[in-house]
Amino acid sequence: MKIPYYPGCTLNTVAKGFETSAKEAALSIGFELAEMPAWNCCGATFPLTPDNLIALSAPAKVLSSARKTGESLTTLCSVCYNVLKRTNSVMKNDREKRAVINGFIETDYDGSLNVTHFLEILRDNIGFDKVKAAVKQPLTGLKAAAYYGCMLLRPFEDMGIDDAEDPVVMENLLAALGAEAIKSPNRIECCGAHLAMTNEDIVVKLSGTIMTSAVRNGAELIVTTCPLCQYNLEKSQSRVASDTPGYAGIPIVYFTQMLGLALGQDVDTLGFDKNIWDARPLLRKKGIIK
Amino acid sequence: MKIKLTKGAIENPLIRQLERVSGEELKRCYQCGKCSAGCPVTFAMEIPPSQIMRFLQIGMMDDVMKANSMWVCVGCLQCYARCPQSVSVANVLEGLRQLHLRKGEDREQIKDVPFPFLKNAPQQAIVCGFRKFVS
Amino acid sequence: MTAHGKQTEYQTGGFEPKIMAYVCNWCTYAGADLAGTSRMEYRPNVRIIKLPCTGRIDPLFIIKAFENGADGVLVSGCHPGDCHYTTGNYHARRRWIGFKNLMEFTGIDMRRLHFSWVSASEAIKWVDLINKVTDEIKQLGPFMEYKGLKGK
Amino acid sequence: MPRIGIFVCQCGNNIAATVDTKKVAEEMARLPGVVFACDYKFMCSSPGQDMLKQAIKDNRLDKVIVSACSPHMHEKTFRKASEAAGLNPYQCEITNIREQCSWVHHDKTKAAGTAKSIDLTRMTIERLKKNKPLKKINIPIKKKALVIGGGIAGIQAALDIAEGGREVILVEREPSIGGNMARLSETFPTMDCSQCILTPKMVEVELNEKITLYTYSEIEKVDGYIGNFIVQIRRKAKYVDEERCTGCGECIEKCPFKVESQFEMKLAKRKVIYTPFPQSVPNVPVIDAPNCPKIQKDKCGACAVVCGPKCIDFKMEDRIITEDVGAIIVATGYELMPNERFGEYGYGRIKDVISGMQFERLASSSGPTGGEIRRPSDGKTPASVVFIQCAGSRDEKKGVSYCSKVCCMYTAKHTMLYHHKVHEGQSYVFYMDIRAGGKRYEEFVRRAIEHDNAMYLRGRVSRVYEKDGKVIVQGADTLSGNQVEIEADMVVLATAIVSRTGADTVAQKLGIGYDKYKFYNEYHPKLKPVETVTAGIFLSGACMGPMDIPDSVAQGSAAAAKALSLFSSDEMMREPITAVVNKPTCNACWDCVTACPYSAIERDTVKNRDGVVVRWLAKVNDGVCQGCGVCVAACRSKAIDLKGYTDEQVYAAINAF
Ligand SMILES: Cc1cc2nc3c(=O)[nH]c(=O)nc-3n(C[C@H](O)[C@H](O)[C@H](O)COP(=O)(O)OP(=O)(O)OC[C@H]3O[C@@H](n4cnc5c(N)ncnc54)[C@H](O)[C@@H]3O)c2cc1C
Ligand SMILES: Cc1cc2nc3c(=O)[nH]c(=O)nc-3n(C[C@H](O)[C@H](O)[C@H](O)COP(=O)(O)OP(=O)(O)OC[C@H]3O[C@@H](n4cnc5c(N)ncnc54)[C@H](O)[C@@H]3O)c2cc1C
Ligand code: SF4
Ligand code: SF4
Ligand code: SF4
Ligand code: SF4
Ligand code: SF4
Ligand code: SF4
Ligand code: SF4
Ligand code: SF4
Repeated sequence: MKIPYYPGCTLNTVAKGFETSAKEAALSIGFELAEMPAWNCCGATFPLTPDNLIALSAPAKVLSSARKTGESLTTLCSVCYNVLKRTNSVMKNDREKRAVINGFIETDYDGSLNVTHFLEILRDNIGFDKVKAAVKQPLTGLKAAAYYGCMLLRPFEDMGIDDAEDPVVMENLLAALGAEAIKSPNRIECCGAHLAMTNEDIVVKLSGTIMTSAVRNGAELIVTTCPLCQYNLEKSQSRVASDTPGYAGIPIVYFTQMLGLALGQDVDTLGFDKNIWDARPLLRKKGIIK
Repeated sequence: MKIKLTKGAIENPLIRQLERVSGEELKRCYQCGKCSAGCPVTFAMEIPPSQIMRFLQIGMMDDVMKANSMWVCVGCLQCYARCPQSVSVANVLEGLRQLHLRKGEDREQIKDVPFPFLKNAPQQAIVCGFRKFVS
Repeated sequence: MTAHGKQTEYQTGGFEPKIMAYVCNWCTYAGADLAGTSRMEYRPNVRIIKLPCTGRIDPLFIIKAFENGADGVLVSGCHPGDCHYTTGNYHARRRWIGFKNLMEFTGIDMRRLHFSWVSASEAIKWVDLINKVTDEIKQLGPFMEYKGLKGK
Repeated sequence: MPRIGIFVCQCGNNIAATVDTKKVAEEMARLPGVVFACDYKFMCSSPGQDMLKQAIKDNRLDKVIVSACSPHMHEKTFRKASEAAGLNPYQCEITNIREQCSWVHHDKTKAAGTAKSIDLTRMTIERLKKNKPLKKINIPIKKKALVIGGGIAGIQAALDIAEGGREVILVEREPSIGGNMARLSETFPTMDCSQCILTPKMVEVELNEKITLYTYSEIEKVDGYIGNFIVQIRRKAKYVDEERCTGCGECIEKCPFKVESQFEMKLAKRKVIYTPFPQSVPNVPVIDAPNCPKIQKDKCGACAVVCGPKCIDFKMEDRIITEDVGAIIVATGYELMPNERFGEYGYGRIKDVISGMQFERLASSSGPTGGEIRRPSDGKTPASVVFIQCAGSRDEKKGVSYCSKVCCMYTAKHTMLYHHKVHEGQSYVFYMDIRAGGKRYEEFVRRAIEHDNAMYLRGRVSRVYEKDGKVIVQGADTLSGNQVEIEADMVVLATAIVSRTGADTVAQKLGIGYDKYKFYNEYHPKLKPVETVTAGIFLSGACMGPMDIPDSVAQGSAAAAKALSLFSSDEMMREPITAVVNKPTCNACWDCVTACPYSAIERDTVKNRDGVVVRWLAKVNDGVCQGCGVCVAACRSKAIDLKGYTDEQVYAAINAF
């Protein structure tokens, strides 16, 4: 089975490990993430002012071209997911805007694509029980905290992937992979997002809360779905460590990396080396990898 | 501070424009403060989210336009997610940014963005940052 | 009809329309009474028929009024949600939707037909309404299409 | 030919100033059927009425018209006078030539006023020609009331009616009466102990001979109309013979199984055979059948063994009984919104986040902690408690848009109770507005703040989460403009008050209206606050919307007074303005049935001699019909008409336009 897939700008470059691990993992449960033929950047942020239709034309173009070859489109990155899914709902529900945007990009897209996140594919199409059955290397003994951030969950009306205040999808996945899922209360809070460009202090503070809270709740590793979250958390590690007594840092990995590992992929193909903070020593200590 | 309220000030055309641009009806905010309570960057804002709403309700557009609030908002939508009145302060703040940007008043000069950031950060951060700070 | 002819005599302003008003007993009739007790003044062209509720109004009443020489017809009752009989005026409203088509079909200019809500306390609204409706129908001139239909 | 008399009133100068009344009379005298016409200075005066009566007799009039003021003013007067002179009162009609003519057309030449008065009177004459004599409707009244719901509102209503000397049936769904008030610890604004003031009333209900109490029962079906309701009541199987049970409680003692107690808001367990609380009325246990292994799979039976009088019967079944009553009072009260709906407050996930009602149980001396404030997670006395008001109320997005009205007050009460019991503790209250509009209510809240050390913070809470055994509350204090964070030991949510689950089904059975929140609608929010659109059915208490105890009691008494005033006569008279079906033309399309706002039209059958149904047709229930005429306009076969406003009458008036 082939599942049409939109990589987005980041997965093709700095977050390569995210993509390769996902593709490999998909193969081991029997389907292929097939990159859509021609795509452009989604714009990386959904315009919050409803009159800003120009900003919707990029994601609409992605959707429109994906629709030409299929009925669904899946993403890995939370931000792409957010932008594409919200744009899609505008294209589906707002006749006037749809007309204008289609005019800009010279198509007649109607919002009929089904935009999903890879997590949804795993949960709803494959089923976590099947994932569990396919596990070759259970992540036994690993205390992993899921970090959701904002874009996967909010606004709930549009995203609806899970309960916006108490999501469980990643915890359930981690549990299926054999890990001990740690719930930290701050897992739905923002990492600082694009403020990385201008206000590093804020990013350090926000990311710091997320990481220290996970550690306090017993986590040994944080699992994310977004390259920007991953970047912000990792980048803040050293400053947080110097501000927080007793905090020594924690690896931040993509959920697909853990998935790939559990499904028995070679650890070297999963891009752990691309993460700033290497998770491999921990995994070795836990006996998950050699 | 004493604020002199007049009908003219309350009906500031720029504020009406903001309502159009943001798509948010400022009057719906009943000042419960839940947005300020949950916003992760309230601590860094010169005017916290609920007060932004209040200032705009009483016509204090100048103060709002000068404050850093719109630039430190991370767009996390926590304010909207929990607002009992379904007001999106995030939209209002983006509207305020747009009012600046559409006049060409950029928050950030591309040349000032540190090179290591451009080199290492995920593309999405750069694209998003430019969209939020540069016209 | 005698009075119709005579009534036009006292006014020098030319055509004086005759307007039939179907009103409900509880809201509009009482509102019109209030205009009276408050000694407000309005155009004398309207003749009221009181019904318990606008929901009692059969669309045929309206056609019959035109047949009998009305130049305009007004229907008024309680505001939505205020109906004395809880939902009678909703029924009336729903009925009008279908009725509109019928009216157009029978060749009655919809501008001769007015619907309004006047509550028991809205004397001023009643006065303004009658004046407005009278003036508008005056502008339209007499309704000739149905004259002579009666008695057939 | 009818013999019609016309009486044109001058009303002193009120009419005569702009209407030539003499001319009106003269013009009318010319119309066929009019045998008498005059004008007169004051028709409603005694001489005026006498003149009317005399004229009726002298001229053998069979129909009369008084062209005078609004019928809302003197219709009754002149109909009475006509009746005195031997006419059927409905052969007297009024033309309104004052409020709708002389007073609004100030033309001094009298031309406009006179012309309009002539038109209007003529229209009335033609209408009157078609009038039929009508008879007021007599409805016999069964002087017995049914009260549905045994909370404080229903208890009050039942007691008042019984004291008024009438019989009452009180139907309560739960095994005991008492309702939500039975759960409360102490009550604002006077801080009396809820049980202490409620229990005597509950006992009174049990002892009062006029009151028949059916607990563990529900309304199955309601038929009939004011004065004559027929009610079917389902008496759910208690598996305990109420008559024989002595209330010794041995059975409860011996029952080996426990489940969560609804009464204790899940803070404690109860046995499978149980009374909801120790002071239950009646003090007869019931078996919670779905949880009893004996009933489910014939295992156990311990209770039956120990019961001295042998009143336990595992084979007992529901029974339906029928009662005839003249009035019904609905007092089914309220529920609380599920707090789980607000993920940000963590209720259901964080043990030490509780609801206001749970706090009542903690504070109640008969509650699971004996009145000590101890938090659920570890039983420790909380050193700090955060109260969050408007949890679910005034929240259009995830909750309800209305204000629950009592929670500002009970939160203030909670801070006091907490301070009285935990002197060193600190309470915090997040509020949006303090709604304390009632006698001594504002003073009560001030007392909480000034004497009982409650720290009030104006703002909402955005998130509650656990950290190191504490409950972290993240809120805002909008008055200082800051975000605030409190490390609390316990959080109490002032949960929104909502209507009972299934309130709509009950309303449909009764034929009463409800709003979009399923609270029952009063007939008029100000002037008929305990009546419903269905005559003979009254409301009281929180089933109409959030309400505190004083209001619930006042309404219980008000509804009782309404029932008693209905019972004060043997029958009631109603205006005969009702719909009537013309049997031959009705084709049973039921358009009228769906249109009628009062469910006054029934589907009736015609049977042949062998009792076989030969056809269906609509039948109007005179007791229920309010005379709106909606059905008449709805009927496409013109098979239903409204007495007093028949098609014939209306068309006659139109034709005389
Ligand atoms: C936490 C909290 C604290 C409060 N504290 C105070 C206070 O201090 N002072 C104060 O004045 N008010 C207080 N109140 C308000 C008070 O509880 C209500 O005013 C009062 O209980 C309303 O009484 P009621 O009889 O209308 O309704 P309820 O108490 O709800 O009684 C309704 C009864 O009807 C029964 N019933 C429901 N449906 C049916 C049916 N279909 N058939 C048969 N029976 C049915 C129910 O079982 C129940 O027994 C408080 C409320 C809350 C939530
Ligand atoms: C500005 C204002 C606006 C309001 N608007 C609203 C509103 O919109 N909606 C609403 O629901 N409520 C409103 N109210 C409240 C409303 O006015 C009262 O609820 C209501 O009038 C109370 O009626 P009452 O019969 O108890 O008292 P009152 O109206 O005061 O009637 C008492 C009567 O008793 C007579 N009386 C007094 N003493 C004696 C005596 N010793 N012997 C004989 N007769 C005596 C008085 O002359 C008076 O006629 C408003 C109140 C105010 C002040
Ligand atoms: S949460 Fe909504 S209503 Fe409350 S202060 Fe913020 S914007 Fe206003
Ligand atoms: S979107 Fe902006 S204002 Fe709203 S909570 Fe997030 S950071 Fe605060
Ligand atoms: S009957 Fe009416 S119009 Fe005639 S005198 Fe009496 S009040 Fe005036
Ligand atoms: S039979 Fe049922 S109610 Fe009786 S003791 Fe056993 S479990 Fe309890
Ligand atoms: S043991 Fe028998 S008599 Fe005693 S309470 Fe139980 S059922 Fe009633
Ligand atoms: S009574 Fe107070 S706490 Fe309750 S909903 Fe109203 S304002 Fe909120
Ligand atoms: S007149 Fe009104 S209340 Fe009576 S039966 Fe007809 S619709 Fe029902
Ligand atoms: S609408 Fe007319 S025809 Fe139909 S059931 Fe009613 S009375 Fe009979």
